[in-house]
Amino acid sequence: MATVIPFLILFPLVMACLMFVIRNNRVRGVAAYLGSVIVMIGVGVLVVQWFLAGAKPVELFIETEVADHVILASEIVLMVVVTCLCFKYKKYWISLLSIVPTLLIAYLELFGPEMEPTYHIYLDHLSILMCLIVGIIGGLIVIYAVGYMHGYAHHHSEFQDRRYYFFMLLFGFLGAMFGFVTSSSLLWIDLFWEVTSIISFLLIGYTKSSEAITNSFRALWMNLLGGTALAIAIAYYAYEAGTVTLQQLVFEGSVGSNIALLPVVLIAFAALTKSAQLPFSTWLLGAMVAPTPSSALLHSATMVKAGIYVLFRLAPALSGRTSGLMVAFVGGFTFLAASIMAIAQTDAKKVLAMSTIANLGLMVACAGVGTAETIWAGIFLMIFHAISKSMLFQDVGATENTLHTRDLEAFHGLIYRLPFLAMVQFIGIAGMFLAPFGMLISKWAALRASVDERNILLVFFIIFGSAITSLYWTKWMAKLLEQSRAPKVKDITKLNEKISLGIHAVMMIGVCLLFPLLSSSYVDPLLREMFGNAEQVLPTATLVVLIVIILIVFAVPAVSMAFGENTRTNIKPNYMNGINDGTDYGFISSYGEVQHMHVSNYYFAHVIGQRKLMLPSQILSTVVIIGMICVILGGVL
Amino acid sequence: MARIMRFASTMLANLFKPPVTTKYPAEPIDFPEGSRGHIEIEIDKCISCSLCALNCPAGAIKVDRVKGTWEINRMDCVQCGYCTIKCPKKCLHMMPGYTEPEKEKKFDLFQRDPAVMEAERKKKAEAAAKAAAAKKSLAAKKAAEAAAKAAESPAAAKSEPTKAEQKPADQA
Amino acid sequence: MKFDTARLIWIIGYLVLAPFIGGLLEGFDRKISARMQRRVGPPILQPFYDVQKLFNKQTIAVRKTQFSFLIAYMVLMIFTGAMFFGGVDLLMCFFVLSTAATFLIFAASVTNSPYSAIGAQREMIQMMTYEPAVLMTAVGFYLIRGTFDVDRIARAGSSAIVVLPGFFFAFVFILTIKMRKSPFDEAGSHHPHQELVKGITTEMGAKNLAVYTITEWYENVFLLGVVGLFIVNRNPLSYIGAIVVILLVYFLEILIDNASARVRWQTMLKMTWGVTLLTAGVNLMMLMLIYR
Amino acid sequence: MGKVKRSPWLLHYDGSSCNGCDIEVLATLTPVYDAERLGVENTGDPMQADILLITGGINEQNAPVVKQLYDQMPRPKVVVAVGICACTGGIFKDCYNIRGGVDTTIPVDIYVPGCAARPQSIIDGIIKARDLFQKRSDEHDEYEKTHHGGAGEEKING
Amino acid sequence: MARKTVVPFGPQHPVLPEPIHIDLVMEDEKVLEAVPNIGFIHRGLEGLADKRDFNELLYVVERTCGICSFGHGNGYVQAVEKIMDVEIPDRAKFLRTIWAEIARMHSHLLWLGLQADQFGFESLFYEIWRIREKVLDLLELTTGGRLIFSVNKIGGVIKDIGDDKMKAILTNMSSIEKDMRVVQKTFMGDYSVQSRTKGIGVLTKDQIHELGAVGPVARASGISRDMRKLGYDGYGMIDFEPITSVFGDCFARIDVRLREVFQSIDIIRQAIDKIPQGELSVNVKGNPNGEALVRIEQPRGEAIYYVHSNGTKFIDRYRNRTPTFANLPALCEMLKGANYADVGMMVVTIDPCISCTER
Amino acid sequence: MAEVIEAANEIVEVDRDRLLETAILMKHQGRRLVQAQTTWYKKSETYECLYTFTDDDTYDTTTYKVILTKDQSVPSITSIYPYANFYESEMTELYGVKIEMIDGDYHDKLYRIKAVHPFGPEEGEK
Ligand code: SF4
Ligand code: SF4
Ligand code: SF4
Ligand code: SF4
Ligand code: SF4
Ligand code: SF4
Ligand code: SF4
Ligand code: SF4
Repeated sequence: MATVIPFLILFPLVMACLMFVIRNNRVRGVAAYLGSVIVMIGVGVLVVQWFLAGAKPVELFIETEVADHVILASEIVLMVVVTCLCFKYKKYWISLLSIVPTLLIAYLELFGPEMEPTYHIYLDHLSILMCLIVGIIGGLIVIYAVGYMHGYAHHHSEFQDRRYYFFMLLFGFLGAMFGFVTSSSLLWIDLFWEVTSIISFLLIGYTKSSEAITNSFRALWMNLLGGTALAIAIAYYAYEAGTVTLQQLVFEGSVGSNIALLPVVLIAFAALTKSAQLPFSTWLLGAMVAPTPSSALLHSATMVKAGIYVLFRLAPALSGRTSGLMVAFVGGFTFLAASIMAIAQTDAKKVLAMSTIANLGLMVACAGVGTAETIWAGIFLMIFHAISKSMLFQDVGATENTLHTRDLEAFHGLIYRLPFLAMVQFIGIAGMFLAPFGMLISKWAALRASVDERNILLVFFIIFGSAITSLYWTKWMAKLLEQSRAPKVKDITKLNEKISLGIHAVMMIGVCLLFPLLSSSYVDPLLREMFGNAEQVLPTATLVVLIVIILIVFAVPAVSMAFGENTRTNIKPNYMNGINDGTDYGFISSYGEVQHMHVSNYYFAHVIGQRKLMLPSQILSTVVIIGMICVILGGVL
Repeated sequence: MARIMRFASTMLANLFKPPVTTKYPAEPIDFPEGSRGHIEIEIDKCISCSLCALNCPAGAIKVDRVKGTWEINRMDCVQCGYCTIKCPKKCLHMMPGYTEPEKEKKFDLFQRDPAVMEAERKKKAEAAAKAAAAKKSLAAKKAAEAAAKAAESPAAAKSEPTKAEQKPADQA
Repeated sequence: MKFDTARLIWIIGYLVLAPFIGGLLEGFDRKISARMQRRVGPPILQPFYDVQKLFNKQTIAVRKTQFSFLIAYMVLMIFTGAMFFGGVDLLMCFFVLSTAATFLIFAASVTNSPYSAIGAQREMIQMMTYEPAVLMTAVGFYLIRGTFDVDRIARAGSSAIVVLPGFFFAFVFILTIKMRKSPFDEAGSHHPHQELVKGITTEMGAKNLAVYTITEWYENVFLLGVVGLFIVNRNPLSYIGAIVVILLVYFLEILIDNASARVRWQTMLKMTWGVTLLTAGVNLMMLMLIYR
Repeated sequence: MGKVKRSPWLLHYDGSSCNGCDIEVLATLTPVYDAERLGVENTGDPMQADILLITGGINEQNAPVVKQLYDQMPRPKVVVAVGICACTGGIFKDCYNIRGGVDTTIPVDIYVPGCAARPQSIIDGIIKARDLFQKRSDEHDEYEKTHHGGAGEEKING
Repeated sequence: MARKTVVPFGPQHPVLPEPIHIDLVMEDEKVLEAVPNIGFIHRGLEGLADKRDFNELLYVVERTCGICSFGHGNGYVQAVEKIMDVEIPDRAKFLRTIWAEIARMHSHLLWLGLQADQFGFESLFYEIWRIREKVLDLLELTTGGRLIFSVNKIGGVIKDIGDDKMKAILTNMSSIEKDMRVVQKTFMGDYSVQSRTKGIGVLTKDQIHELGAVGPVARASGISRDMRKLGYDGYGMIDFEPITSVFGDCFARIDVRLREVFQSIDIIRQAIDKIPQGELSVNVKGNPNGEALVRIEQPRGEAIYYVHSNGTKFIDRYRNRTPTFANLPALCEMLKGANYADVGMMVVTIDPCISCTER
Repeated sequence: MAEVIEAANEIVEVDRDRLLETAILMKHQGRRLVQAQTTWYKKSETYECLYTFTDDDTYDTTTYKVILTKDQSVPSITSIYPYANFYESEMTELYGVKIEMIDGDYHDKLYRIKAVHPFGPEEGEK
């Protein structure tokens, strides 16, 4: 393990450089395939090794003199890069958000108190899970990206083709992510944190259009703000406690030590920015201008989960405290508000983004409550969300390449026009909210846990939020199924994209089927690790029922469709008040012409659109956050 | 002020009142006097003058002067009653009771008594002969007028009503 | 999960009897409505005649897939009921219920018909409207009984309605939506002469409509079963009480149906969420204080 | 083979009537005449209807509408022409825009005369129509039996 | 990509028995634009003036519409009488008034029922139509026809109402009045009804004026205009004031029509009280020659009858402009920005009668 | 005794050039357009177009009559009374009057009849 982890961190960096160097698209593509396969194998090896070692928490790298220096140097390099870019685009004040924390960390490292030597890498169930998500989904997305970016460069000739740069960032990101989830030292975490923020920033600005640049700087300052909070927390904690180990912090927090109070709040705050919780949700929406693979990878499947990961880690320290309440409130509220706003979105990617924010909110809320039950729910939310969102993003990207639009209304009757992509979308959406799939079970558990915790606000948030969630998903699915006259389009999705999508779909269904196994053999130990003891969350009876539902949901339409083929059915035209144009697709309008029939979904953009609701929700959540922090500070100081 | 379910008390009260539904078709309809249902003809009074047919706004009546028939298309008559006003002999009557729904269009044909018609024709012929004979004389003209007047009224009075025949609809 | 015979009997009872009970209830509904309107009304068995007629008609459809979705809707609906009467997790029942409803929406959406599609959109809004109250009901039971299991809830010492009056009210309130009764009959437009023609069922004819109707019967029996769950307890006598309450509730629904106009869906949404928060929400808050 | 006559569902279309017959059709459903006694339901949706009740004659613009509504109804079905206008064109048959009665466009099974047709008369018409409906249903069953198991779909029938 | 849906409304639509077609351009459920199309019921009956003499034409005119059949006949004979300079007997005038008001009650009750049915209040609809049957019974009793009476003729009327029938009318009026009070309470006081009608389809006084709307639609917006005040038939001898409301929404229109039902009852009572004995008609000789334009107040508002004749028995031109034709622009204006759920309400609220609109 | 409103009701001939002017005057006086119609008189071979305006307070009504030959056209008053478009569309579709610049014209698709100008000088099938 001691070799695999550095390999996982460094190999992608090497790949990144390689990507930058290779300017031949074909060669780079092959290299990218190889790289991602190797990353996946690496993760596999890590997991196997860890299991062979007994699947127990592992602590590594006590002495890391050299690495620490490298880390410090990298931080400063990053600072310089960010500052230069800020000056180039005349966003001077943002550079402060980079300079201040970096200098703070540098000062801490060079002149700060002597810290007792501890491990820097920590591997437990949670980190392994994160590694798996990053490795497998990340690898698949890279494979997908090779095909996707080909089409993208072709369609968007108005932008400079900088694929080498794009792949460099993707691989760089993978390395940083591995570093992030395995590190235990807060200093290391801080660096990787900053790296992911900046890569995200660069990817958002990939097209260099003015919109992209505005959005990327918005993402940058919000993430850097979180980074600043993180740096302050580290410095404070280092001075107060003389250590910068996350595990130590969590332990102290969970026993209620006063020293840990402030750092925990600040780190939680940082996590909220990273997970795009209100009031910081806008950056994630803006991030949708980036090419789809980066949306899939960074902005839904992995990077935003870094915040969740940190919160899960902090959960024992949050549970039952004001800080936990704050986090739970912000999460729950984000879940509700983002769900409402998702209804009004017509852009498929924006719907996905809103739903991502909403689901992250739910996970944040789970972490905020911080009991074994909610973490169980949160973990499953994370797994299902990662798979299905990555799948949906990729699918929407591929659909966009074929249809040249990602307006939901253009997805009318997609199931007849692009059967494969529509089917995958269908599975992905079903995974997000339909009964047998995991998201729903997680909601079930989250609801139960919040009742157990007597957190009435959260109960309301979940109940109303999930009611609303079903609206926009059902709407989308219905749109796919609607009958359409539009001609069948040629599916230009590349094989590699299809492979990635197919594996995702199989994973989705697989995880559903293996759900009970996963729960008992992996998540329960994880919870035991975190909370000492944890009983089984899901009763067996419910599990059995679940399996039956899965069978029904898949079998019945298939069987009845097979039967349907053999019955003689009279096909009648639609009901249109008796004035069809002779087909299902149009009618004679008032002016005596044929009017094409296209039934649009409901969006209510003027009532509950982002424009209307975003500002009030931001204000409300800001007030809550500031208020709660004041209360906590009042307790500390 | 607005109240929820304002109508509920009426509904509950209605529950204990008998329904107002008529029993039709189990019980016959009670038409009020003067109800406009269908046209009946006293065929023996008819003089085949065709005034009804000419004035019927729906064109439902056919009168054949030669055959002495009076025919009504039941599915054309709008029960306006104008023919009853126009008929000089007042032999058309608007009666209660509607024409039954049918699978075919329904025509009712009435035949005047041939004997009466014969008599009438004879009289007419006589009158015409007389008229022709006295064409140039003023007195003869007056006499012819008197004869024609006489021909109208007693002709129908004596004859038996002819049985109505149903003419099968032709729907080619 | 222990599969004792009692559960099996309940399940089989539901599978076999529900359509008859549902159909009969609808027959009574139509008869009582007619009498309220001072009409004679159709025979009690009219709903069965109608379904029989529908099965005897030529198979028609706008799209063949519609039938598949309707069958899925029916099977899931029946399964929901079977789960409920089989005594498993109540919250799961409700989740499956909404999955079933989703299939209904698909069945309506596969056509290109404006009315059917608008009906489907409205159905989604309806789902969104009643879902909180439904989930709330499950939460209420969980709070006082510590379990979602219908079986265990039904074997409690006292009737749940004693401590859950607010939840009961909220559930009866949304029953109007689920049963497609007048003030909230948004998606279906059960009585014709309204803007939606037949709403979600516009494109269903003959067998499709028959399947839909039978499924509605299953659904109604399930929903009334949930109403009964508020009443029943360990005492067998309570089952008689439950039947009485169910009939009362059903009568109340008929009365509401007949004594109110069909409101706009915006009004429905506001009213229902308001009522849910005010009754079930307040009830929940109080319970949380008590059951610390 | 069921007793389908107990559940005749109506579709009412106003061809070009003067409203007189329309409102009588409606009155037939209201408390005093209450056609629902006979199992009648006024659906407003051709897919669900068994009996097509047309009031008023056919003009240039509504002829295709009537034809289409008729086509959309599943077999077995019965057409009832209510009112003089629907039977023959009545008082308006000389109007330049009137083709004549309903039978100029689709086959009519029952003619209900009257201007306006009385509710009782319409009830008579419905009773006649549902007997016919039963007869056609039996024939339809025979047809289904003899043509059983055929795969594929019939095209929109004319 | 378009988020707009164009929904066809009519010709076969259950909301309205009559065929009218409107293209509704909608976003979500909000109507952005409404384009009407008429002609499904156009017969061209004005052209029959060439084929039916001026007496026969009366029966055609009465069948312009089965709801205000009496009004059409009345307007037409008034126009011809005006050309021929005929003054009809007072008894005939009062009889025409009584029939016109009973017909107005039947029409308003019909409309109230449809309106209730439109917002899904089926029981109220049935209740009103149950009451309406009493009115129809009266009509059949006095004229012989339930909807189309054919009692007018040029120069007077052809039927009398005997004293016993007058009494029957009075007793029936009392029972109708009692039943209608319950209906009025429900319409005016029920929450669900108000939630559907208040503030829906508002037209201000100025808008009404700009759009040329007539009848209860105009009166509900505060325009006190009622052609009966011109004193045709027996109205010159009867006390009444036009009924108005100020809100101009669907609720106000229901209110106005409800109160007009009671007003009709009142007018009928006054007329029965004041009716003189005398002849039913005067003898009219010759053919009309000249032109005249007559305005009368039908249940749906002001209707115009124009007759141009040339001294033969076939008149040159018969024309009527019916209230719905004048109210259609108001409907289109109302529909813009409306909620789809309210489209039916709005279509019904002008009490549309397409049959006479398209003739 | 109830008061009866004595209102004027007259028919006045007006030259077709002065139609718009008259309409503007009517609008100025706050009058409402009651109806517009036309007739083709075979005998005199002329169209007679009638425009009726009424005052809603006094009930005074004036009908202006414009006489046209078959080929003469008349300006549309839709710019002054927008809702006249139904009347004018009807006039063109059924009678074949030439009306210039109708705002919101249905272009002979208002009634969608098969006949061409059935009441006009030359009839025919489409
Ligand atoms: S639609 Fe796509 S492929 Fe076609 S030109 Fe535009 S960008 Fe290129
Ligand atoms: S299809 Fe459109 S969005 Fe997709 S890559 Fe091409 S241009 Fe861009
Ligand atoms: S009642 Fe009228 S329609 Fe019937 S035959 Fe007499 S005149 Fe003709
Ligand atoms: S008008 Fe009278 S007499 Fe003359 S043909 Fe007709 S029914 Fe006979
Ligand atoms: S034929 Fe003439 S009378 Fe008959 S419905 Fe048509 S328009 Fe009306
Ligand atoms: S038959 Fe008479 S009442 Fe019926 S539509 Fe024709 S004219 Fe009107
Ligand atoms: S369908 Fe309804 S709205 Fe239409 S006429 Fe019949 S009752 Fe009236
Ligand atoms: S407006 Fe016309 S169609 Fe309607 S009732 Fe009056 S006259 Fe009849």
